[in-house]
Amino acid sequence: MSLTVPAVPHEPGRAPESAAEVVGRLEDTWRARPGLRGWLSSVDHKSIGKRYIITAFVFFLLGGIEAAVMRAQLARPENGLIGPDAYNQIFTMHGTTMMFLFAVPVMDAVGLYLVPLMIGGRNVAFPRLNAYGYWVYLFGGAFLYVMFFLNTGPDTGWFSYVPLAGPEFSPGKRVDVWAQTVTFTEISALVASVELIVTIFKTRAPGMTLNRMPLYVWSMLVQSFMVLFAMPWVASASMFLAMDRLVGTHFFNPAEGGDALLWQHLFWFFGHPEVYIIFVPALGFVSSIVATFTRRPVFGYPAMVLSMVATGFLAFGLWVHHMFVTGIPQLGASFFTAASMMIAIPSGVQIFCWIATIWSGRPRFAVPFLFVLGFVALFLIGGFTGVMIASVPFDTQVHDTFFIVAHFHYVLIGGAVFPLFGAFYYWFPKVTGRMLDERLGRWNFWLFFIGMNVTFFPMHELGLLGMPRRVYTYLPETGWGGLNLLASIGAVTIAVSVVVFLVNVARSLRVGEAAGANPWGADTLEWAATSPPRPYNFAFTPVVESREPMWQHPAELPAVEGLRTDVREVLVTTLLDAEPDSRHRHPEPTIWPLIAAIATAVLFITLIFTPWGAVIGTVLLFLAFVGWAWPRGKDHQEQLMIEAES
Amino acid sequence: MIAHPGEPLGPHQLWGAWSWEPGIVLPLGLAAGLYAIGLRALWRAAGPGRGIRKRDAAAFALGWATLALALLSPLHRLGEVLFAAHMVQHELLMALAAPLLVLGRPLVPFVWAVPPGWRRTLGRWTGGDRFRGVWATLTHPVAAWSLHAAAIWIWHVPSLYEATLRSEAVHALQHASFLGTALLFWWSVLEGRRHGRLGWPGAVIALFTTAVHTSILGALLTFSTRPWYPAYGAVSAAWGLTPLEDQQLAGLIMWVPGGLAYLVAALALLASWLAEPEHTPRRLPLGAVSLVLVGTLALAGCGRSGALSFEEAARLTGGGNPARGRLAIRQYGCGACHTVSGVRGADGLVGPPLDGIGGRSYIAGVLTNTPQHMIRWIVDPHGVDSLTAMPATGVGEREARDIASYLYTRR
Amino acid sequence: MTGFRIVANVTELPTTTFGHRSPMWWGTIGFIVIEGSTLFICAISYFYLRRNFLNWPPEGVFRPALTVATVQAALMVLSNIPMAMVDRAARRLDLRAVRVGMVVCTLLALVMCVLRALEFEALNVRWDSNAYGTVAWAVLTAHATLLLLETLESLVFTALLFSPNLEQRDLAGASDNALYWYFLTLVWIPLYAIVFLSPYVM
Amino acid sequence: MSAVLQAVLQFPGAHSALKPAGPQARIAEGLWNSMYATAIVVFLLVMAALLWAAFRRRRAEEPAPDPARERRMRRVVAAAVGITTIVLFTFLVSDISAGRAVTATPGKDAIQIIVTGHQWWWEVQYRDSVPQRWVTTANEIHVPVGRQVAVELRSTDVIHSFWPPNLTGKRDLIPGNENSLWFQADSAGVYRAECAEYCGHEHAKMALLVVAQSPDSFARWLTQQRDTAHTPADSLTSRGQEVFLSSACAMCHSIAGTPAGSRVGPDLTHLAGRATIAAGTLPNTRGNLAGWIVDPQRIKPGARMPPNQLDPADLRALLAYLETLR
Repeated sequence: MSLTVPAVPHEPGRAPESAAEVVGRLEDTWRARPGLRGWLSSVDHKSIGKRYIITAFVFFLLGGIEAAVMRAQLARPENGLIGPDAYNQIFTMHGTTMMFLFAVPVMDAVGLYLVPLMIGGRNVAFPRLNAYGYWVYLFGGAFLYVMFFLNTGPDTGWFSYVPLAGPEFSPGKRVDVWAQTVTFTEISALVASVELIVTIFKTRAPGMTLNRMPLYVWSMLVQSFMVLFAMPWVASASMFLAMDRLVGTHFFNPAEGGDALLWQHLFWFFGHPEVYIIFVPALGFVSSIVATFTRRPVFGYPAMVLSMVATGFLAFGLWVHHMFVTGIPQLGASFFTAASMMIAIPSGVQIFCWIATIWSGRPRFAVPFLFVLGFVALFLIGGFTGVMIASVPFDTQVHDTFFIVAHFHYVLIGGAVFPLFGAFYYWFPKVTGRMLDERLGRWNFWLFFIGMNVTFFPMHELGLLGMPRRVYTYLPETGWGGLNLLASIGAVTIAVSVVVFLVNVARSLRVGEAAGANPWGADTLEWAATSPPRPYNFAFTPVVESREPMWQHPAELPAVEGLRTDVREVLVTTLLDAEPDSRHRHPEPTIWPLIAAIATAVLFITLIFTPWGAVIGTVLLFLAFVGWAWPRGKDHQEQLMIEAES
Repeated sequence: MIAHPGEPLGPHQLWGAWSWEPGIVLPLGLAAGLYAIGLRALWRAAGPGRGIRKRDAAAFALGWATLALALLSPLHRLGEVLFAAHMVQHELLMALAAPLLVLGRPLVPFVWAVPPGWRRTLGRWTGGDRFRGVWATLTHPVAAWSLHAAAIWIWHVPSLYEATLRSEAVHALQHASFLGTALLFWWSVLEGRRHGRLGWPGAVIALFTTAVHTSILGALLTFSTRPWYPAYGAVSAAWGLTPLEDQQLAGLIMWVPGGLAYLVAALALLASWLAEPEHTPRRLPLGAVSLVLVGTLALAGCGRSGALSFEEAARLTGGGNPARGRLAIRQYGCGACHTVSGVRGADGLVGPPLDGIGGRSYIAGVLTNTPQHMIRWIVDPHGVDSLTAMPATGVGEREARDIASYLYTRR
Repeated sequence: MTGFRIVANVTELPTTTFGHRSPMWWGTIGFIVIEGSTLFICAISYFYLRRNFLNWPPEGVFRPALTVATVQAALMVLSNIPMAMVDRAARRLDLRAVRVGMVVCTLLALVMCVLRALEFEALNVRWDSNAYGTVAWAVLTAHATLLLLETLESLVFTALLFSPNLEQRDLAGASDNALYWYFLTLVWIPLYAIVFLSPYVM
Repeated sequence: MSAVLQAVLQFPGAHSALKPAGPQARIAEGLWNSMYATAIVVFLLVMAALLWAAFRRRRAEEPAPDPARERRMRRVVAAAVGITTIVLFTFLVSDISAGRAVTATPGKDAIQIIVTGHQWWWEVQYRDSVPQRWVTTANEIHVPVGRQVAVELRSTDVIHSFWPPNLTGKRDLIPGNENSLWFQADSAGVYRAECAEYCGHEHAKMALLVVAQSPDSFARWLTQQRDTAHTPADSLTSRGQEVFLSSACAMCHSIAGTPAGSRVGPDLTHLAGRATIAAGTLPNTRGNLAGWIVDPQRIKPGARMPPNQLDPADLRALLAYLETLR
C-alpha cells in the first residue's frame, strides 16, 4: 500500500509518523490470534462475514438438494420415490432452510462483510455481538439438520399453521424443533440488524453524510430496520406456539378461546416484510453493480433511496394479502388490493432508474452485469404475478397453488438470488484477492437463467390447471405430468449451473488471476482497501467528499490520522453529517461470544425436553454474559483517567 | 359542542346537517383571524413571504379548512350514527389537519397579531424557564409520541368511546385530546427536527411506528367478530351497513388511508432532506473538528450548501468568529425569541427564525441585508426601528460581529 | 492502489461519550425497540383474543387483584428518580454517586422481582385455564423476563463499579443502563393498565 | 353412475381455473386474461427499453454527466412511473368491480350445504327443517345446474381449503371460525375440488367431486339419499352386513338403518352411489374397494383407516354388501 504523508506535520510540534510505521503497528495490534482458539475467538467482521456467507451457502446447497428431491418425486404422477412423511419433512425443510437459514442470513452476512468497508470503518459497531450472532445462527441451523437426519425434521411447512402445528395434531418434537430453530435465527438476524444500524449511524468515515452513503449501505440500513420491526413478530409467534405445545397455554386453541387466525396474523406480519428483507439488499447489489459496469453513478439517487424506504414502509401494511382466502371482511378487499398494488410503484421507479443509468452509461458486459440484466427480466415477471395476486378474485383461484410457487420463486430467485450471484462475482476479488473466471461465469449465468425459467414458468400454468402446493403426488388423470416433468428438467439445469459456480470458485481460489485493490474501477470505499483487506481495513480512516470517493480521488484519498495504534481504536462520527466525534475502544478477540452462544443453544434445546431447561439455560447464559462483560483492564491510560476523576 | 341533539341522523337529512356550535365556530374563527392579522403584521414588517413563507400560510389555510370540514360539516353529525364517519373525522383531525396546521407555524403570526406591548409580555412569559420546560417536555419526541399513542388507544376502549356518544363534554374532550396530542406529535416530527431534538431519521421512525400502531388498531377493529361499540348498532342499518361492517370500514379507514398519511409524510421529510444538492463535492467541515477539540458540541448542518462556510462568513463580517458567535447567541438569550439551528435551546417563536437570514433582502423590514446593517441592528435595534419588539440586549460590537458571522453560516 | 493524504488529526477527540454520541446508547435503543415490539405484540394478542369471549374475564374467572400490582406500578415510576440521578452522576463522571445510586437501584429491582412473583398470583387465573389466562400471563411473563434480565445486569454492573479494572468509559454504561431502565419501568404503566385495569372496563 | 365415472376418469379440465363453469370462476378468468395480456405488453416494452439501453450504439465520445440529458431522463423516468401508476389503477378498478360481482351474497333460494373438513376427507351435509330428512354423504357434492349453492365451511381438526376451480375460488375451513361461500354451476358436469391448504400427511389425497346435474336428476338424487340402507336381500349380502357390524368397520363408519352410527369416518349409507373412494383418490370399483379395505395404508399412507385382515370369504361378502348401498 502506498501512503502519502504530508511533508509538514498536520499538527506542529508532533513528529510525523511514517506510513510504514503506522502500518507496522496496526498489523501488530490488529493481528488475528493464532490456532483454533484464535479462530474461535475472532471478532473481525471479515472473518465472521466469510464464515457467515459460507455457512449460508452450505444451507443453500442443502435446501437445493431438498428441492431436487421434491422435483424428482413430482417428475411423474404417482411416483413412489418418497412417501408423504419424507416429502412433507423435505418441503418444510426446504422452505425453512431457504428463508431462515439462507436468504436472510446471507444478506446479513454480505452486509456484515461489506458495510464497514464501504463506509470506511474498521469493524462493525459491536464486534463481539457479531460473533455471537454468527454462532447462534450456526447452532440453530446445525440443530435443525441434526434433528432432520434423526427423522425429527419439522413437517408442517415453513409457516407452521396452527392447529396442524399445535400439540393435538403434531405430537412429538418435530414442530418444537422448527419453533426453536426459528428462535435461533431470529436472534442472529436481530443482532445483525442492531449491529448494522449502529455501524451505519455511528462509524461512517468523516464526511460521509447520510446522503453520500452508497445505495448498498442505504439498502442495508432499510433492511436492518425492517428486520428490527418484523422479526419480533415471528419470534413472539414461535414462542407462543412453543408454549402451547410445552406448557399447555391456549394462544391458538379455539376450544379455550384461543384463535387459529392469530397465528396467521402474527406470522404474516413478519412474513410479508420478510420477502422485502431479502429483496431490499439485492436492490443494493444491483445499484452497486450497475454503477460500476456502466461507469457512471446510478441515476436518481434520491428517488432510489426514497423508493427503498417506501418499500420498507409499505411492506408492513400488506400482510393480509396472504390471508385473502381465510374469510377476511369483504369490505376490506379493495383496500388491501390497493395497498398491495402500491408497492409496485417504488419497484418501478428503481427499474426505470437503472434502465436510465444503463442507457446513459457505457456498459461492460462482465458476469456481474449479466446477472443484473437477468434479474430485471425475472423480477419483472415475478412483479407482474405479484400485482395479479393482489387482486382478491384472482387470488382466490391461485392462492396455495403452483402459481404462487412460481410467483415467489421468480421474486426470490430472480429478485434476490440473481443479484446475489452477481454480487459474488463482483466482490469475490475483494474478499479473496482473486478473480472468478469469466467464461465459466457466463456458463453459470446462462444455465441458471434458462434452468430457472424452464423450472418455474410452467408452474404458473400448473397452478391455473388446479395443482395445489405441498402435494407429494398427483394422479395421472390430472394431466399435470408433462409440465411437472419439464419443471424437473429445469431443476437439473439449475443444479448444473450451481456446480459450475462451485467449480469456478474452487478453480479461482487455486489458480485465479490476482485481482489488485480495484479490479473493476469501482467508486466505493471498499475498493480502497487491499484485496483481501487487512484486519484493520484502512491504515488511515478515509475522508469522504462526494458520493463516489474512488472516482473523485482515484489515486489518493484524503484521510485523518490520530487514532491510537497501540490498542485497537475506531473513530465514531455523528449521525447525520459524519463529523468526527469520539474515539472508541474496539474489543480484543474473545471466546466469550462462543460460550454465550453455546449457553443459548443449551437453553433453547433443553427447553424442548423439560421446562427446567429454562432455568439451566438462563443460569449458563448469565454466567456467559458476566464473563463477556467483565473488564479485563488492559488499558492503563483509561484506568488512570478514572482514578484522576475519583 | 352539542353532539347529539334529538333524533339520530337519517340519510335524507345529511346535507342539511351542518353544526354551528359556538364552542367550535368561535375558536375556529379566532384562530383564522389571529393568523391573518399576525401574518399581515409580520409580512408588512419583514416583507411578504418572510418569516412565514407563502407555502406555510397555504398549509395553515388548508389545515384550517380541513379542521372546519371535520368539525362543522355534516360529517360531524354523521359521526354520531356511523362509526366509519366518525373515524374519517378523527383521521382528518389527526392525520391531515394537525400536520398542516403545524406546517403553518401558527405561533409566529399569533404572536405578531397582538399589540407590541402584549407581545413583549408574552415574550417574557413564554421565554420563562417554567413555560419553556413544560413545552420542551411536551414536545420531547418520546413524550409527544407516547401522548398521541395513548390518546388514540385509550379513547378506543369501549366504555370510554361510548361515553363520547352519550355526553357532549366527553365528546369534546375526545376531539380536543386527539387534535391536541396530534399537534404535539406533528410538531415534534416536523418542527422538532429543526431544533436538533429529532433528526429526520428519528422523525421517519416516529412516523413509521405511529403508522404501525394505528394500523394495528385499525386491523383489530377490522378483524373483530363483534362490534366494540354497540351504541352505534341502533342506527347504522339505516345507512345500509350492519354494525360489524360499519366497524370494519372504520378500521380499514384508520388502517390504510390513515397509515398512508404517515407514509407520505415520512417520504416527504426524507425527500426534502435528500434534495439538498450534492452536485459540488463538499469539503469536510474541519472547523467542526477543531470545535470538537475544545469540547463543544458538533455543529449540525455546518457547511451545508446555500450557507457560507465558517471562513467565508468570517471574511464577510470582517473578522467575526462564528464559533464564538454561536456561544454568544446562547449567552444573550437570543434563542428565547428566535429559532437558530445549531444552538441548543434556540427555538423561540416570538421573533422570526434566523436560519437562512443570509438569503433575505431586508433586516427588520427596514435595513438592507448587509453585514454592517446586521451588526448595527443587533447592537441597537431601537436605533433602527423605535417600534420594534426586539430589546437591546447589551450585545457589544465585537460579539455582534461574531453573531452575524454565525448566522450567515446558517442555511 | 490508493494512497492516503492526511487532512486532519483526531487525537484530541474524547474517548468517553454519553447519550446519542455513544454507539452503545444506539445499541440499547435497538434492543429497546426489539423488546418493546415483543411487549406490544403480547398486548395486541390480548386485544385480539378478547374477541373470542363474551365476557372479559370469562365467566367463572375472578378479576385480577389490584393492590400488589398498583404498588409495583408506583414503585416502577418512582424508581426513575434514583436512576436519573445515576444517569446524571455518570455524565459528570462522579464515580461515588454512581456506585451509591446503582446499589439503591439494584435493591429496588430485587424488590420489583419479588412483587412480580406476587403479581402472578394476583391475576387470579392460571395460564392453562383459558386464552384469557394465557394472554394475561404472557404479558406479565414477557415483562418479567426483561425485568429479571435487567436485575441481573444491574447486579453485574454494580459489581463492576467496584472492580479494580474499571475504566472511565465503563461509566457510559451507567447511562445506557439508565436508558433501558426508563424504558422497562415506563412501559409497564400501559401494560399494567391492560392486564390489571382493563378487565374492569372491557 | 357410469357417466360420472367416465367424467372422472377424463378429468383434465375438470379441475382448471381456465375452464370456468360458473359466474365467479368466469370473472376470475376474465381478470386473468386481461392482466396476462397487459403483463405481456408491459414486459416486452420494458425489456425492449432495457436491451436498447444496454446495446444501443454509442458514439465514441459521449459526455458522461450531461445535465441536459439527465433532465431529459428525469422526464422519461417520471413518465414511465406515471404510466405504471395508471396501469395499476386500471387493474384496481377492474379488480374492485370484479370483486363486487364475486362477493355478492347468494339469493334466498340457494341450496344450503354444510361441508366439514376432516383429515383427509370431506363430510357433506344437506340440511332440512326436519332432521330426519338430513342427508349426509362424503367427498361428493351434487348440485342442480343453474341454481346458487351456498356452502357453509367448517373444520373439526386443522385448516383445510375448499376449491373447485371451475366454479369458484377457494375458501379456508378454519376450526373455531365459520366461513362460507357460494357458487353456481352453469352446465352439467363433474368438477373436481382439491384441498388447497396444507393439512398434514395426506393433503395430496383429499379431493371432492362436484356433480352438477339437471334439477330433476338432482331432486331424484336427493330423495334417494334420504333413504336408509336396504336390508340385505340375500345370504351373501347379509353375511357382508354381519361382517361390517362385527368387524372394526362399524367403530368408525355409519350406515343409516343399521346399528352402525359412528361419525369418525365417512357415512357409508350410499357408498356404492359415489364415484370415488378415499376422497377422490380411486375410482369406486370392486377391486379398488377391496384393496382399500384390506390395506388403506398402501394407498394413502398415514390415513386414519387401519388395515383390516379379513378372511377372503368375509371380504367378498363385505364387498357384495357394500355394493348394495346405492
